[in-house]
Amino acid sequence: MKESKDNKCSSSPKAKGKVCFQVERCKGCGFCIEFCPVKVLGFSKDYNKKGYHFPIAEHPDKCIGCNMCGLYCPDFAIWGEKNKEKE
Amino acid sequence: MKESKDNKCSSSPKAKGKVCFQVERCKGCGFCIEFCPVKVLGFSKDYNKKGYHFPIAEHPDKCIGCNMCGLYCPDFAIWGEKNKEKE
Amino acid sequence: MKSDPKGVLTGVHYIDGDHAACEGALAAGCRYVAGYPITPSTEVVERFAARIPHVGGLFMQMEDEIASSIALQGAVWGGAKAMTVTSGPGFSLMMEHIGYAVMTETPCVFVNVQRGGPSTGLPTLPAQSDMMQARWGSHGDYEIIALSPNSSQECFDLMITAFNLSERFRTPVMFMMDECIGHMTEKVVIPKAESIEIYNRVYTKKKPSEYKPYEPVKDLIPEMAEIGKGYNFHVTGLTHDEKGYPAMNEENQHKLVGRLMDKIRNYKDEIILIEEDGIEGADVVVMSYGITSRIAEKAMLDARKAGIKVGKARLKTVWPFADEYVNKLSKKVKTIVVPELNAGQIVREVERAVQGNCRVISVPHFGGTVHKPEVILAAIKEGAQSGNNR
Amino acid sequence: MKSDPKGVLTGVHYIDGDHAACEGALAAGCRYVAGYPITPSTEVVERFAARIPHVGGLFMQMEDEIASSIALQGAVWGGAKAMTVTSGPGFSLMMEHIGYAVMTETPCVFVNVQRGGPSTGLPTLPAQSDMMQARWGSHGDYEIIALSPNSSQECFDLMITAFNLSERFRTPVMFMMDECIGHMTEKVVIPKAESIEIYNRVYTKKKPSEYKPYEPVKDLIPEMAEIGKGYNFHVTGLTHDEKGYPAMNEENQHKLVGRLMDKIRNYKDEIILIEEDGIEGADVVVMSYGITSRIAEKAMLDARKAGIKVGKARLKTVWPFADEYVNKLSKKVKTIVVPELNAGQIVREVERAVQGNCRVISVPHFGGTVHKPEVILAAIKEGAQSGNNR
Amino acid sequence: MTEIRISGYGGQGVILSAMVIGKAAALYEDKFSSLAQAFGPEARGSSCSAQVIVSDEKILYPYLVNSDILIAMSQEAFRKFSPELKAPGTVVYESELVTPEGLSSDIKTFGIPATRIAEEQLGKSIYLNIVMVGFFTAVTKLVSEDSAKKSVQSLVPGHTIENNMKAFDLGYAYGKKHYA
Amino acid sequence: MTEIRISGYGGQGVILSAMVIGKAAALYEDKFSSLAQAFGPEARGSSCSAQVIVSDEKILYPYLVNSDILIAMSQEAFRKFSPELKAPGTVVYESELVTPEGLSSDIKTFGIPATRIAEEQLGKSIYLNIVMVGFFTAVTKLVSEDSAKKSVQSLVPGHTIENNMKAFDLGYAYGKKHYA
Amino acid sequence: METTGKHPLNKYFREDRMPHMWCSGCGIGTALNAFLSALDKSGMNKDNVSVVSGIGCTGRIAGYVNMDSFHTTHGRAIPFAEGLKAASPDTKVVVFSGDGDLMSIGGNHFIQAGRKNMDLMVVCVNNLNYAMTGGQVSATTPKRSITATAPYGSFCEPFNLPFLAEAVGAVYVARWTVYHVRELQKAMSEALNKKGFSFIEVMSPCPTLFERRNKMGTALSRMKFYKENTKVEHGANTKTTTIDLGGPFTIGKFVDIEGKKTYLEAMNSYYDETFQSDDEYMTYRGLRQKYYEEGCLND
Amino acid sequence: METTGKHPLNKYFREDRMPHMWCSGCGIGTALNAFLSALDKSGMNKDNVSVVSGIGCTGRIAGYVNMDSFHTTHGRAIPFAEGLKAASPDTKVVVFSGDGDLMSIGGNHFIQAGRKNMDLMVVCVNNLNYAMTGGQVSATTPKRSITATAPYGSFCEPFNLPFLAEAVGAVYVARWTVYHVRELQKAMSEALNKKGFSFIEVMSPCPTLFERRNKMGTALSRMKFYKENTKVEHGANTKTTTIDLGGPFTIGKFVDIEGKKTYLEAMNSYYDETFQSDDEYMTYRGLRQKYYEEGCLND
Ligand SMILES: Cc1ncc(C[n+]2csc(CCOP(=O)(O)OP(=O)(O)O)c2C)c(N)n1
Ligand SMILES: Cc1ncc(C[n+]2csc(CCOP(=O)(O)OP(=O)(O)O)c2C)c(N)n1
Ligand code: SF4
Ligand code: SF4
Ligand code: SF4
Ligand code: SF4
Ligand code: SF4
Ligand code: SF4
Ligand SMILES: [Mg+2]
Ligand SMILES: [Mg+2]
Repeated sequence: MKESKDNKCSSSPKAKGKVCFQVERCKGCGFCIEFCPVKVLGFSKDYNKKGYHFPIAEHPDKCIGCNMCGLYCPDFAIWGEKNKEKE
Repeated sequence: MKESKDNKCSSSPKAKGKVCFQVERCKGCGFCIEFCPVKVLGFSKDYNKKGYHFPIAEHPDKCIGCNMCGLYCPDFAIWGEKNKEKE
Repeated sequence: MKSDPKGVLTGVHYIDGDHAACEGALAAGCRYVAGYPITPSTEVVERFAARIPHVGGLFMQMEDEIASSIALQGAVWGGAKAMTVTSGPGFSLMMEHIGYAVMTETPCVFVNVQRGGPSTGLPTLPAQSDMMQARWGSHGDYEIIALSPNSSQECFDLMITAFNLSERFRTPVMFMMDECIGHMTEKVVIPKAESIEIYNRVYTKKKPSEYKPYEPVKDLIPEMAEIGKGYNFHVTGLTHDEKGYPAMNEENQHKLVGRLMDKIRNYKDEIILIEEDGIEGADVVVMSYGITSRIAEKAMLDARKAGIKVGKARLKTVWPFADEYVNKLSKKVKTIVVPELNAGQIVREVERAVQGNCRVISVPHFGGTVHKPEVILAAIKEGAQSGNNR
Repeated sequence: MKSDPKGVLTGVHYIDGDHAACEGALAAGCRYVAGYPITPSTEVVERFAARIPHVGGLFMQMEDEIASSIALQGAVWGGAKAMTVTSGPGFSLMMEHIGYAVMTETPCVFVNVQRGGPSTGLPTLPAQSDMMQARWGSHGDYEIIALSPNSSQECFDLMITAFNLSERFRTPVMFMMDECIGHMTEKVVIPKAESIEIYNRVYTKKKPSEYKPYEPVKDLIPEMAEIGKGYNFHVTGLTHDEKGYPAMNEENQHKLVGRLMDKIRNYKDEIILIEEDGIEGADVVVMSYGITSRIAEKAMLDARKAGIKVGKARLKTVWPFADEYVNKLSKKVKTIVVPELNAGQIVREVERAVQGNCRVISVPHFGGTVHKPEVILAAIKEGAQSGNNR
Repeated sequence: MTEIRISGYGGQGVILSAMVIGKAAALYEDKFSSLAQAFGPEARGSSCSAQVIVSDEKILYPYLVNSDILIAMSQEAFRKFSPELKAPGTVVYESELVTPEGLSSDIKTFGIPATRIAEEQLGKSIYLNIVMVGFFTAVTKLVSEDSAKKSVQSLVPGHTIENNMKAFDLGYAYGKKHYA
Repeated sequence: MTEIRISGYGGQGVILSAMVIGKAAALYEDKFSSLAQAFGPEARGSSCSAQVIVSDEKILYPYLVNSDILIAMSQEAFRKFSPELKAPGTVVYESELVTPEGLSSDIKTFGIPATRIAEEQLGKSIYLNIVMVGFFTAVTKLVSEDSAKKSVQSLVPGHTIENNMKAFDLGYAYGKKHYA
Repeated sequence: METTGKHPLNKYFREDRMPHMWCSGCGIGTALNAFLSALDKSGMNKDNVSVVSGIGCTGRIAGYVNMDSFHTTHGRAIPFAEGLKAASPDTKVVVFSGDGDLMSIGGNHFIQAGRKNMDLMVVCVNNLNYAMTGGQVSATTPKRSITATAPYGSFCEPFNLPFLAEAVGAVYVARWTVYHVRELQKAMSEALNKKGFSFIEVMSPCPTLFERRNKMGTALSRMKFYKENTKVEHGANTKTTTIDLGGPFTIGKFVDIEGKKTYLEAMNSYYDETFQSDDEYMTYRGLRQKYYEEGCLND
Repeated sequence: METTGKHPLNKYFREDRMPHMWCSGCGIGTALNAFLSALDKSGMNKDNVSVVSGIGCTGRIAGYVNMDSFHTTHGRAIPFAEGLKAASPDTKVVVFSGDGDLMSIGGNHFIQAGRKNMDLMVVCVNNLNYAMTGGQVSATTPKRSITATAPYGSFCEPFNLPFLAEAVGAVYVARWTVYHVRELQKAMSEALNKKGFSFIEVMSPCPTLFERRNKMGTALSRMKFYKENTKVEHGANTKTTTIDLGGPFTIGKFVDIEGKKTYLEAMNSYYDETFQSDDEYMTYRGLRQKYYEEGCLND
C-alpha cells in the first residue's frame, strides 16, 4: 500500500487540539472550513496536484481538536486530534 | 364459435324467476346450491361428461331469479332470470 | 409511405451516433420509448426525452430494463411504434422479453450500444461482444434481425431500416451499436421527410368475425388488429394457434415456431444488407461490421497499397447471418479475415458457412478500444500468402 | 475429498430426474439453494426445501430469478456451495448474473430444466432449445461449462461433476436438463458418501498481506479467500486487476477476459466428457445429448440391425464444445447425424468443426415431445448412403 | 417390454399406483422400468394419467407408444386411452366407474369395484388406487406380489402402511378369486 | 489529416470547444471531421479531454493516434497529453494555467490568458473555452474564422450567443495580434 | 325445463374456450364472473377495455375474456399495461393477475406504478400461493402455511396488500373475497370508473393446492369460512388488514381518493404549464392511428 | 507544522485507491466517513463486517472500504447480501448504495427483504438522481426537478423512503443529511448494532449533476441548505417525511423496533418448534467452513 507522505499537522502549543492534512486528497469543497466550529481554517492560495485549493490552519491556536473537519471531509484529507498534554 | 346446445332453464309458472343451466360447463363445486338464498337447487344424481354432479332445480317454484347462483358460479354454468310476467 | 415530418430534423448536423440513432427513430415514426439509463446508450434516451414533447409522443423512464422491454411492447399493441435502448447489462435483463416479442410478433426495436463485458466490465469503452447474445440470448428457438451501423450517419439511416424491417416482418429488430460509434460525433445529413420511406404497420381490414390474429396472410406474416376496434384479439407468449389461443402441443409448436423462423429465413435476401468493395478478383476479403469495419477498411486500403488484392464485405445486417453469401464467397477467395471487437463471435458463423472452402482468420479483440489497423493488416497479409483449401 | 454423508441418501431409489438432480447437489455438498418455482424445474427446489432442514443448510425462495441468481453468489462468497434452478423464462432472467459469476469467478451451478420456447411456450413439455443461450446468453465474451444428463441416474452423477467443475475452475456451470429427463422416474443408485469424490473449494492459505484475490495461482485460477478472515478482498463485475480493483482499460480487459476464457479453453480435455460407442470403423456417427441421445441410441441400434455401421458420441459436456474431437471424427466418417430437440443449435458447432470434411445431417425438432426414432433412423440411413467429402 | 397406461381422474392417486408398479419392477425385480407423467396445465382437475414401461433391457424411448395394459379408473380415462391399446392387450378397470366398450376381441378385461372395496373394507375410498394395484398384480403377474408389496411399503406414508397393505391384499385376493 | 487534442478540467467547457472546431470543419468547410470523447467514470470531476480529427478524406480510424495540435487548459492536461504530440506539432494553451515544458524544439506554442480575458472582458470565466477557440482559429488557421463563428453560433444557447461571439473575437484578435 | 338462450355474460368470454382450465371450486372463475358482471352493468363498450395478465392460474384470465387481451410474462403485466395505456389512453386497461405474479416477482412494478399513479385498474386474485406451478409460497402466504416449497410451513411475514397499495399511493383500495360476490362486483364497477391506480384484492380459494395442503377442506367450506370470518370495515386503517392462517380478516373499501392526477394528466398539465405554445407542446392524447389520421401523417 | 501519522480512519479504506472517484463536494465521501467513524467507534472487528453495493457513484463505496466488499450488479446488492448473510450469519452485512440502485431497479428486493426482516443494514445515499450515468430521474427525484431524462422537469411523485421502509417492516428507520455528521454517525452506530432490516437514508448533494442542473449552487451551499431547511423530529409519522424540490424536510430517527425476529431467527425458532430432535433439525448457524470443520466434513 502506498503510504502518503504528505501528511501535515498544525501544532500550536497553546491550542487544545491540532488539525492534520493530507492535502493531495483534498478536492477543495470547503466543508471543513465552513463547519469548523471555531473557524480555524481557510483556503490556501496554492493548488494541490489535482488543481484544488486546499485548507490551511489560519488560526491553529484556536483549534480544539474536535475533528468536525474530519467528519465532514468527503475525501479523508483532514482530521483533528486533541492535544493530550493540554487536557 | 361453438354454441352450447345444452342450456336448460327451470320454468315454474308460479315462480318469480327461473334458473338456467349449461351443465357441461359445471364442475360441481356446489357454490350455487349453497348460496341460493331460497334453496332452489340440489345436486343431480347424474354426472356430466366431465364426471361432475351438476345442480338441478329441486324447487323451481321457489326461484326468485335473483341470479346469486349466477354470480357465484366460477364456471358460468348457471344463471337466474326474473320472470318478467310475474312482476 | 413517407415519414411524418414532425419527427424529421431535416438538415445537416454534427452529432454522435447515439443522437443520430434517436433522430433515426423519430424519423422512422417512433413515438414511444421506454428506457432505463445505462452508459453508453443513455444519450439516445436523453435526446428522445428532450425531443418527444415537441414531436408528440412519450418517453417513459421505467424502473428497470425488464419493465422497459415489456412496456414498449404494450405501447406497440396500443398503436405506437416503439423502441427501447440499453447496453450490455440491461440487454441481458431484456432477454425474456425479446422472446416475448418474437413469440407475439410484436414489431419493435431494441437498441444495444455495446460496451466491454462480461458483467459491468468496461461501461464507457467499446466492444462488440453482444453479437451472439443478440441472436441466442433468449430461451427457445427463434430467428432474429440484427443491424449494425458504422457511422453516425448510418445510425440515422439504418435505424429507419430497423423500424421498417420490424414492421415488415413483425419481429423485434436488434440495433447493435457500440460505444465508439455511439459516442463519435460526425456529420449527419437528415433528408426531408418526403424522401424517407417508411413501412407502416399493416392493420387488418378484415371484419372481426373473419380475423384470426395469427393467421399468416402474406409472406408468412399475420396482420395486426388495432386495439379497441372490436377485434377482441388475444396475445400470449404460450404456444398458440392461429386464433392466438394457447395450444400447447407438438403440432402447434412445430407450426408456430417453424413459421416464426421461416418468416425470417425465407426472406434473407430482403433483410441482409452487405456493403461490398473490391470483392471481384480478391484474394482476401475482410468481413466486419460496426466500428471495426472502419478500421478494417483502413487496413484494407493499406493492404491495397502494398499490392494485395483485398476486398471488403461489411455486414450491415449481422443476423440473419449471410450463410449463402459467405459460402459462395469462400469458393472464390483464399482467405476471409474477420476482425471483431470480441473474442471471435461472428467468425464462428463465417467458419460454419465456409465449410473448409477457404481459410478464415479471426482477428479478435476483447474491447476497451478498437483494433490497431496494423493488426488487421497483418492478418490480410497472412491471408493473402497462405489460404485456399488449406 | 469425500462427500459429507449428511447429504448423501445412499441407497437405491425410484425417482425422477428433478429429484435425482437435487440429491446429486446434496451429495456434492450443495447446502444453499436460492430459487424460484417454474415448471418443469420446480421439483428440484421442492425436494431441496424438504430435505435441507434435515441436512443442514438453507433453501431461500426469492422474489424472482434475478434475486435467486445473485443471492446464490452471495452465499458462495459467504462460504456455501450453492445452486439455483430454473427453466427457460427464468433462465433468461438470470443472464445478467451468469455474467457476474463468470467475471467474479464465483463457483456455482445453474440448473435449467428445459421446456419448449420461445417465451412462455410449452411450460410442461420438453425441449433442448436453450443450449445456445447457455453459451451466449449473457453480454460480453466468456466461456462456459454446460453439462447435459440423459437419465435420472446421470442427473445425480453429473450434478456432482457440475459442482466439482465449478469449484475446480471457479466458474458457473450450467446443468442443462430437459422436461423429459426431469420428469421421468427411473432407478437411481446413490453410492456411499465415501465413494463420492468431491472437489472442495480452494481457500488461500496465504497471509492477507500476500494475497491477491485475482492472481492466477494454478491453471490460471486464482484462490478464493474465506470471508471474515481479514483478507478484506474486493469483488466487482467491473474489469479488474489482480487485486480485484476496478481497472478499466484495454490492457486489463485483455488480461482478465483472456484468462477467463483460457482457463476453460486450455482445460477442455479435462472438462469434455463424451460417451462413445462403436465409433471405430463407423460410417455414420450420431452426436446428441440429453434426452435425445436415448432416442438416438434406439435409432442407432435399429440401424445396426439394418447393417449400417453407426456409432454414437454422446456429449455429456456440451460446452465447451468438443471442436477438436469433432474435427478428428469428421475425417474418419461419412456423416455425422445431429438430432436435437431444437431447431438445430449444437449442429452449428458440429458444422463449424467439421469444416466440410464429412456430411452433417441436422435432425431438428421444435420440442413438445421427443423425436420419433424413425426420423433419426432415416437420417442415419441417408448419412450412410451419401456423405464423405460430398 | 410392457407398456402400461394408468389413468383416472385427479385425486384418485393415479401417479402413486404408477409409482408402485414402476418401482416394484425397477427395484425389486431384475427389470428396467421408467415412469412418465402426462403434464399439462389445461389438465387441472380433470383426467390424469401416467405411463410405466417395464422391460428386460435398458429403456431408451421414454414414452409409451401403444399400451399393453391400460388401468382405467374413470370412464373418461378409458375413453381417452383405450384406443392406444395394442391387440392383444389388457384392460384393468374399476368396475363401478368404468364400462369397457368398443374393445377388440383379443383384449382381456379385468374389473374390480375398487372404490367400494376400499370404502367398505377400509373406510376410505382413497385406498382405491392400492386396491387396484393389488388387483393388477394378481391378474397381470407383471411383477410379483412380493415386489409389489415392498414397493407399496416404501412409497406410502408411515401411518398408512397398514391400511395400504390391506388394500393391496384385498385387491390381490379379489383378482385371485375372480380371475384365477 | 490533423489530429487535435482538446483538454482541461471538468467545467471548462472542453467538449464544447471540441464541438465547435469539429463542426466548423465538418459542416462549414469541405472537410471531414470526427470527435471522440474520453469517457471514464474514474474521471469524474478531474481532467477531461476530447479528440477532434479533421481530414480531407473520410475518417476511418476513430481515435487520435498522435496529436498534431494540443489545446491545453490545465497543467495536468498538458502533462498528460503533451507526450502524444507529433513533431512538428502545435500547442495552444491557457497561459495562466499552463506552463509548457519539456517540449521538443519543433513544437510551436501559442499561449493566451483566456480565463482572464473572459473574466475581465465578459464578466464570466466560463467563456474561456470560446476565447480559446477563437485564438486557436487565428493561430492554426485549421478552419476559417467564418466557419468557426458559424459553428459557435449553432452550438451555444440562444441567450449566450452574443457573449460567445465576443469571446471568440477576443481570442481571435489576441491570436492575430500576438502571433501574426 | 325449457331450452333457452345463453348465459348473460357469454359475450364477455370466449365461449369457444369453455370450459376453462380452472379446477372445481377455484375462486378465479367467480372473480372473473364479478368482473364481467360489473363490466356488463357499467354500460362500457367492452371493445374499449383491455385485460392484461401475467402468468399463473389467474393469469389465464386474459385468455378467456372476449376483449383485447394480453397474457404477458410472469410478473410483467403492469409494465406492459403501462405501455399499452400510454399509447392508447382511451382504453380502460385492467390488470388481472395473481398474488405471486403481481406481488412477488412483480412487486417493483406494482410500487412504481402506484407511485406514478398510472391509470390502471389492478385486480389481484390472492389465493395465498403460486398455484400454477403447484402451490409454492408467495409473498402473501400467511405464516405457518404449508406449501410446496415451505413443506414444514412458512415462517416469513406476508405482505398486507391493501396496506402496501395504500402506501404506494393507490387511489382506490378494496379487499373482498369471492364469497362477497355483490360487493366484489360493486368494487369492480367503482374501479372501472376510477381514474388512476386502483387496486382490488380478491381473496380466493385454491382448493386443489392451498386449501388441500393446509387441511382447510373444500372450496365450499372455504367460502363459508370467508362468510363467517370476515369483517366488513370500510375505510379501515390498512395497517390492521393483515391475514393470518385460518384467522378472521377485514374486508371492505379502504381507500377512495379523488382528484389525484394520473401520470398522463400530470404530464399534460405540467407540460402545458411549462411550454408556451401548441407549437412546443400539444396535449398528449395517445398514439393510435386515429390521432395520426387527424394529424399530419400523410397516410 | 509537524509531520504526523495517518488519517485515523485509514485502515478502514483502501489507501492505495485514494483519492477516490467522487467529485469535489460529493456527499458520498462524507456518508462513507460517517459509516467508517461509526464502525471505528463501535469496537467491532471490521473483518466481520462486509459491505455490499450495487452500481452507481454510491455503489463504488464497496471498492474503497478495506473490508470484504462486494460491488455487485445494478439493483441487486440486497439479494446478494441476503445470500451472503444466509451463508455467513456471523458477518455484519451492510448494503450501501444509491437511490436509483436500491429504490428504482432494486425496489422489489428492498420491499421483500424488509418483509422477511432480513438481517441487513441498508444505507441509501439519496442524491435524488442517477448520478453515475449522468443524472437521470430516479424514484426519489422530487417533482419539477430537472434531470437528464426529465429535461423539462419531473412530474412524478417520488418515493418517501422512510415511509416505504417502515411500510415494509424495517425495524430501524432514520434519515439524516451529510450535513448532520454527528447524528449520522450515531445512526450508523445504532444500525450496526441492530438486528434485522435497518434502513438509513442519507440525503447527499450531487453538485456535479443534480444541484448544477437545478441551480442549487455548490455542494457547500447545499450543505448550508440542509442545515437551515431540516427539522429534526424523532419518531415522526413517516407519512410526513416527503421531500419537495428546494423545500424543507424532516430528519431524525423515525422507527426503532425491538424484538422482531430476523429471517434466520424466525426459521430457527419455527423449525426448533416443528421438529422434535436434533436429528431432524440442528439449529442453523451458517455454512462457512468452520461449521463444517466442527461437524462431519472429513476435511
Ligand atoms: C420468469 C418466470 N418465472 C417463473 C414462472 C413460473 N410461474 C408460472 S405462474 C407462477 C406463479 C403464479 O402464482 P400467482 O401469480 O399467485 O398465480 P396463481 O397461479 O396462484 O393464480 C410461476 C412462478 C414463469 N412462468 N416465468
Ligand atoms: C442493469 C443495469 N442497468 C443500468 C445500469 C446503468 N447504471 C449504472 S449506475 C445507475 C444509476 C445509479 O444511480 P444511484 O443508484 O442513485 O447511484 P448514484 O450514482 O446516484 O450514487 C445506472 C442506471 C447498469 N449498470 N446496469
Ligand atoms: S473538507 Fe476535505 S476535501 Fe473539502 S476542502 Fe476540506 S480537506 Fe478539502
Ligand atoms: S479539529 Fe475542530 S477545531 Fe480543529 S480545525 Fe478541525 S473542526 Fe476546527
Ligand atoms: S356453481 Fe357452477 S360449477 Fe359450481 S356447482 Fe353450481 S353450476 Fe356447477
Ligand atoms: S336465481 Fe336466485 S333463487 Fe333462483 S336458483 Fe339462482 S340463486 Fe336461487
Ligand atoms: S390450482 Fe388452484 S388456483 Fe389453479 S385452477 Fe386449481 S384451484 Fe384454481
Ligand atoms: S456525479 Fe454526483 S454523486 Fe457522482 S461523484 Fe459526482 S457529485 Fe458525487
Ligand atoms: Mg396465487
Ligand atoms: Mg443517486
